[in-house]
Amino acid sequence: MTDHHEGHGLDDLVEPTSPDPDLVEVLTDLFADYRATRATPTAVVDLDRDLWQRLEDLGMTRLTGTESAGGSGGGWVDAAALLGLAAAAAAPVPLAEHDVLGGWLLEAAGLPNDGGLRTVCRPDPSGVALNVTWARDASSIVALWEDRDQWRVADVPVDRVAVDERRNLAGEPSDTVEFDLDDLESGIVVAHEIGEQFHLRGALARSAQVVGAMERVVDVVLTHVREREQFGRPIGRFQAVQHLVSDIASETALARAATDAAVARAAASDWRDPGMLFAVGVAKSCVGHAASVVVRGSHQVLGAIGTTLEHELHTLTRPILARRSEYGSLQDWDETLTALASSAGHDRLWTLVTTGRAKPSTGSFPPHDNT
Amino acid sequence: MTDHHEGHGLDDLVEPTSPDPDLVEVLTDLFADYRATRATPTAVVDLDRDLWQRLEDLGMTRLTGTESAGGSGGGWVDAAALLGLAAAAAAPVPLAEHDVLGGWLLEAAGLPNDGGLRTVCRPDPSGVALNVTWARDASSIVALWEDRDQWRVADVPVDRVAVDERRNLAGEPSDTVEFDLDDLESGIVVAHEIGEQFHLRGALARSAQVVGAMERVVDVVLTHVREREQFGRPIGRFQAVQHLVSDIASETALARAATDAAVARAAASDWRDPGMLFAVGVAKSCVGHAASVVVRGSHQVLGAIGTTLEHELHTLTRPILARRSEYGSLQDWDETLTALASSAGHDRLWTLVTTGRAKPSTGSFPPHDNT
Amino acid sequence: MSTRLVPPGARELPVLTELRLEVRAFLAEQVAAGAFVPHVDTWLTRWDRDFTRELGRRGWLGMVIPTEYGGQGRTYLERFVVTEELLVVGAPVAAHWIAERQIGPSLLRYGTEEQKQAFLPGISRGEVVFGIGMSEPDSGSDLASVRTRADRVDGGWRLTGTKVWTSGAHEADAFFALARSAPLDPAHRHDGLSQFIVDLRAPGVTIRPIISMGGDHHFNEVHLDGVLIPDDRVLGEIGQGWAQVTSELAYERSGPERVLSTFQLLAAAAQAMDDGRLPTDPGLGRHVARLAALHHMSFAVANALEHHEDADTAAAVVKVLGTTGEGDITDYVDTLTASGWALDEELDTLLHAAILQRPGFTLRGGTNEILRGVIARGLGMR
Amino acid sequence: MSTRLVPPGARELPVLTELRLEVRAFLAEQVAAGAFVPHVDTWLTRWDRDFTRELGRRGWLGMVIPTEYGGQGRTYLERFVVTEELLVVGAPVAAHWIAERQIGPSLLRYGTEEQKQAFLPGISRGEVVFGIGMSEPDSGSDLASVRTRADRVDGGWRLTGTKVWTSGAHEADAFFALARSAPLDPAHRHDGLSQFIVDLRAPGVTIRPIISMGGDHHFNEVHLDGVLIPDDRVLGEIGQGWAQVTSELAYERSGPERVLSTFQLLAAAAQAMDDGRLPTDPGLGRHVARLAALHHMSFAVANALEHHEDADTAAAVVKVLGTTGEGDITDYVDTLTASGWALDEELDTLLHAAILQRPGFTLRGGTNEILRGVIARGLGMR
Repeated sequence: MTDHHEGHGLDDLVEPTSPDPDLVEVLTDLFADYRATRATPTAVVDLDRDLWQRLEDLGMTRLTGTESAGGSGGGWVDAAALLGLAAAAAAPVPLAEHDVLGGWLLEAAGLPNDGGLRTVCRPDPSGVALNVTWARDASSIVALWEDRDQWRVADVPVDRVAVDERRNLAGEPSDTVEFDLDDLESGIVVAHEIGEQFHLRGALARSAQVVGAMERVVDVVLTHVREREQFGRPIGRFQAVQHLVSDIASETALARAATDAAVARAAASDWRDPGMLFAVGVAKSCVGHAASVVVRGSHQVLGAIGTTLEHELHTLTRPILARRSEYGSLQDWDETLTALASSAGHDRLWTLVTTGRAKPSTGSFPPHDNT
Repeated sequence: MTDHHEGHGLDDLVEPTSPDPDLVEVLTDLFADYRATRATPTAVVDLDRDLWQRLEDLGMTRLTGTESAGGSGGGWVDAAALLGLAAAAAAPVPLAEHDVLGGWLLEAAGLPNDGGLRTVCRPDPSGVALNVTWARDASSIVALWEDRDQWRVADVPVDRVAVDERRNLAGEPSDTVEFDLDDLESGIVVAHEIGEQFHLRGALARSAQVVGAMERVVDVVLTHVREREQFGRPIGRFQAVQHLVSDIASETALARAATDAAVARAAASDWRDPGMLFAVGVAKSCVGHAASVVVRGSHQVLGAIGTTLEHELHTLTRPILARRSEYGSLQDWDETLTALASSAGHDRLWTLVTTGRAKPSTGSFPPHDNT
Repeated sequence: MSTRLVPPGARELPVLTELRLEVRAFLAEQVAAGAFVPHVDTWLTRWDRDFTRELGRRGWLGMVIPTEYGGQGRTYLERFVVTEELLVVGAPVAAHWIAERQIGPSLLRYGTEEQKQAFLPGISRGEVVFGIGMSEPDSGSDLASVRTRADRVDGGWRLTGTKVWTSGAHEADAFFALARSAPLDPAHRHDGLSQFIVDLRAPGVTIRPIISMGGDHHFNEVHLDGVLIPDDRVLGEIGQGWAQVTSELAYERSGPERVLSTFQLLAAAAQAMDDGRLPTDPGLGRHVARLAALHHMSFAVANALEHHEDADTAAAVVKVLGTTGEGDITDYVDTLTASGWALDEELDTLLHAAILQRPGFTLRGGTNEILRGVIARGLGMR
Repeated sequence: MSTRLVPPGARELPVLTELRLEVRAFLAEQVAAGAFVPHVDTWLTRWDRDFTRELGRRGWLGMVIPTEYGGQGRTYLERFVVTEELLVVGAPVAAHWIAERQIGPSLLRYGTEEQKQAFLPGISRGEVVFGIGMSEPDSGSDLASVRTRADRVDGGWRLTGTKVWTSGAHEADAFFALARSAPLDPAHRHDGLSQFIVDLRAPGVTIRPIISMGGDHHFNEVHLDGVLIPDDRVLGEIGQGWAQVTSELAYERSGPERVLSTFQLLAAAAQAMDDGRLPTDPGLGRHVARLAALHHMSFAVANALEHHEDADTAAAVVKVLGTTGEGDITDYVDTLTASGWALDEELDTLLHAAILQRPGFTLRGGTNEILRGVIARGLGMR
């Protein structure tokens, strides 16, 4: 519209935050192929080692690792894209656990990474960790635990832990793991912010996965409403269906905006921005509430056919609900945001919204960055 | 369907809980006439003394008073019908304050009732009461206050109080009243349950008013969607509008069911049923949440025309919102119900739902009544 | 007076309450004895023919069936309270649900004397298990589009077609099938439909499971390959199928199973809040209030039906609000709960089952989109 | 890749943030000095020509108008942050809102050189106040049904008809009127419409107030009784009115005024929760999160528009979610609040104003029902 920028050029004002298009293309092809060749959906979901191998061959299983540590040196923007595309394909692979969380913890602790499949958890003081996704499939488990005001990281071979096999709502392995306390106590002490960031990184990784799956749900719904006929016309022609689908797509778009903003902030500051707690909370809250609308609405539109085992829909909706409640329930995150907002109060609520913090930064982080 | 009741007859099983049909007919005619002859709506609403006189002539302003005290001896079922029909006509008359609450308090305290217009309030320890509807119009104000574990009732002539004139969201008088503490301290001590019941009676009276107004909103909406045309047909033919209206009407019906059930329980037990707190809470919660749907949905359907001063709609929606937040906010009541439900716990939640109490009654009240 | 969508309420008197408490006491004993584990959505998912027969022995089946047909000859109101008590405790009631709710009343209304004698006593004892065959692969909400064909043959009809979403067909003895006994007339789509009583063991019947997203088998495809239906197994009149199936909708739609499918989850959440395992939150009170109001509304509809009053619109209101509420309870507890089974294994089990069943709540028995249209029609909008 | 309804986001860089902070500091001074009292929905309800002129003096009006027409020649992104800051603080911005949002861009796109010279400098200084005349008594959401007639006369057109819901017409200098310059062709309802620049002081113009339910006067009926519009006050092309008015919808629908109208109420509620005057409740966090996400989404749309990308569907998404959220905030605070002004007089004032304004949020600029249809179209459903 305005062809006369007499002040600043656009590049001074904003920075795009999109993932590497080549990466997206490679992954889109890979997962399209995966989707086209995979087996019929099942209620119980197991690790797909063939797919894992293909991802490993492309460097995707170590995407965020530094190159010196054998990783591909990707940032959070690319990692979030990978997580989202994999989730959209309902790909049963532990990308978040192995690379984004596990690999990061190993690097933070200066521990070697042999590339063997990892998962992560935070055992309680008795050495027990619940709901450890893919534990049974891992070669070793990266544990983060708090020990007298210090955070420690240990990389414990799976044959040194007791794994009680369980499954989550998505039918995925989500095991109870019991560590030997000696293995934890001999863990490497890491910086305090590692312990604090773990929960945020986990929450944002889950948000990226849920958004990716929701975007695929939108596509599944759109295909259905174009093809399915009732009362002599495609159901997408009914106003009630249009409004349901519009709501599903809009909530997904809002969740995407919130997640992308948090990812961009994380990428720009390498997670050092003090506004990350708010930014991740916004993503987790919007994603979580969107999940309610998207899961209910999509099943409503798809009707009975969408509740059958053989249909793709539940391979998306079940993980959506399982993951939106990981790394904090929706209620937990809304309470966190409530605490941030009420302590910001009337005069600094907007500052909180735009910067993620209610007070001007006092740290070394540039005060105007990431607003 | 079943023409072979070999067990109990229907009369043994249920008791209808409808108001006196003659009363309903008289009131319906009266308010239809009022509606047909009243002036154009205004933003500020004042007491209609002519209407009050007509109601007085019919014995409606003392409907619930005992006949010995000069009342008409009506019960809560009839009183709720009167409140609802008056609210549906947006009639600016203090029926709840004057009769259902004020008259009742005077009788409970054994104080004379000269029939002069009353309102009610619960002043705080400094003698100040906020949000006293119709105070400026009353000849005297019935105050209920707690004084060292005792409840007292005083009937204070309005010329002995300071009235700071204010208006509520509905544009009605909703004044701040400051009492002389001497007037309160010389009040009559009443039974403890009077103090406890006041809040419940107020809340249920408000619920009956809000439901009555919401039922009128449904009619206003239905008339509009039949008459208003867009894109060449009545807007009621659009599925989106049908669903909005369906939701409005359904929520109103649910609020009606909850309110009627509480009123029936109050009437059957003369408010002595220990389940009244739950029953009133259910009514207040359902009415309050319905109000959100009904007010938003009705304005959405009516469009811009419904936001104009001259339109009837706001004479209903503004009081609906003003009254749903009186005698406790919606959140307050939901919290009360949460406390009741969580203390009932898993095994007695259903008993709470059906009887209003989580434990079997220990008092003199028949244990099987009012289930 | 204003538009009244739902009939006036009525107060339950002690006689009904005593029945309620009698059933409640029996069920508490059964739970204590481990006869069943309380669960959600048990009217679809929990089959137990022994339990069903025990209910029959106690006189809690066939309650509205006259005694001359082996029933109890009692009222819809009495059946209502029994039904509520069975549902809130999450008892295994699927085996008799369809027969008790729809088949019995339909047979009473449309069945021949011989049909009544043939089926009603067994239904009342909980020994004859029925299903219902209405939906078809392409019919969805558009029931008039059914394509199962009934061809006239000597002494009866031959049914050919496929029914889907037949809950419990693999366990049931028979089902009612809606079929087209005359070719479709696009101008009168509801004409030419008829109901047939189909023996599910008859030659030509093939039952294939439809596995649900959670891996469970509740639904089936029932293929009818020229199944012979003798004339005495036509239900009601040939060509009147549409009127017959729609006349029972108020019974199907307003029952407590449209409100209480997730009651056990709500109760577990209340307990968890009391124990501090879930955060105290006003949402619990809100959901309990809605459920209590729906209990009153559903009872009011039962009372109207008992009095032979029209309640189709009211039934649609109960179903829309009730089934939405069942799902709201599920989503609510889910949002309060962090993933992980060990917070509370009972709660997690109920929650996961409720999540997996939830899509069906607002679809089965008429989708909520269709029902909001029914309500709009009841309001005079269409 | 999946259907992308909303363009990718972008990170705001320090240069924009500095502008933001500059505006914020100025507004804080103004509030401290009592120049205005923060309020809700001020872009419709708070007129202050002095304040508007002061913004003009500071270079915060006409931001996207080129300097040769007296504007600032800056970007939509810069205007976006200025707009956000003005709205969140609840500043009195109604006097310039329509001109700044719609009139300026329309003149730039469709106006003649003479029209641009005539109006844009005054708009940029905040001295020329514009309204918009689209709706008519019977048009509602069906804008193509407008009946105001433009009759060709010597040297111009005569407009006859009635426009309603014209906000601020009683304060404004001129408005854009959409009128029918050719008779309605039912097969091509969008043809034959044209836009005219109407001097509101011209002979034949009568302005009558429409009083809102709260007793306020924001809207007007504007009667046009053969008002003469000279040829040089036709906007764009005769017959192209429909295309012209719809082309600006992305600008009108995605702006921060579709998100932030009740921000002051949300901020007051946050304060009240902190002070213990409202109960602490996770709903606050939820609403803050949605608002923050909408801030990002609305910014993404502004960025797309700056890059000349199509964003009509995205704008509809922002408006549906944003205006619903504005109302949700209102209802949320209302449900937390017991009636009574003295809980917090500021909160109560904001709450009551928000309640009275709320019906308009989801109606003005295209109802949310219409917009969900627009979104469905964007998704390829119609």
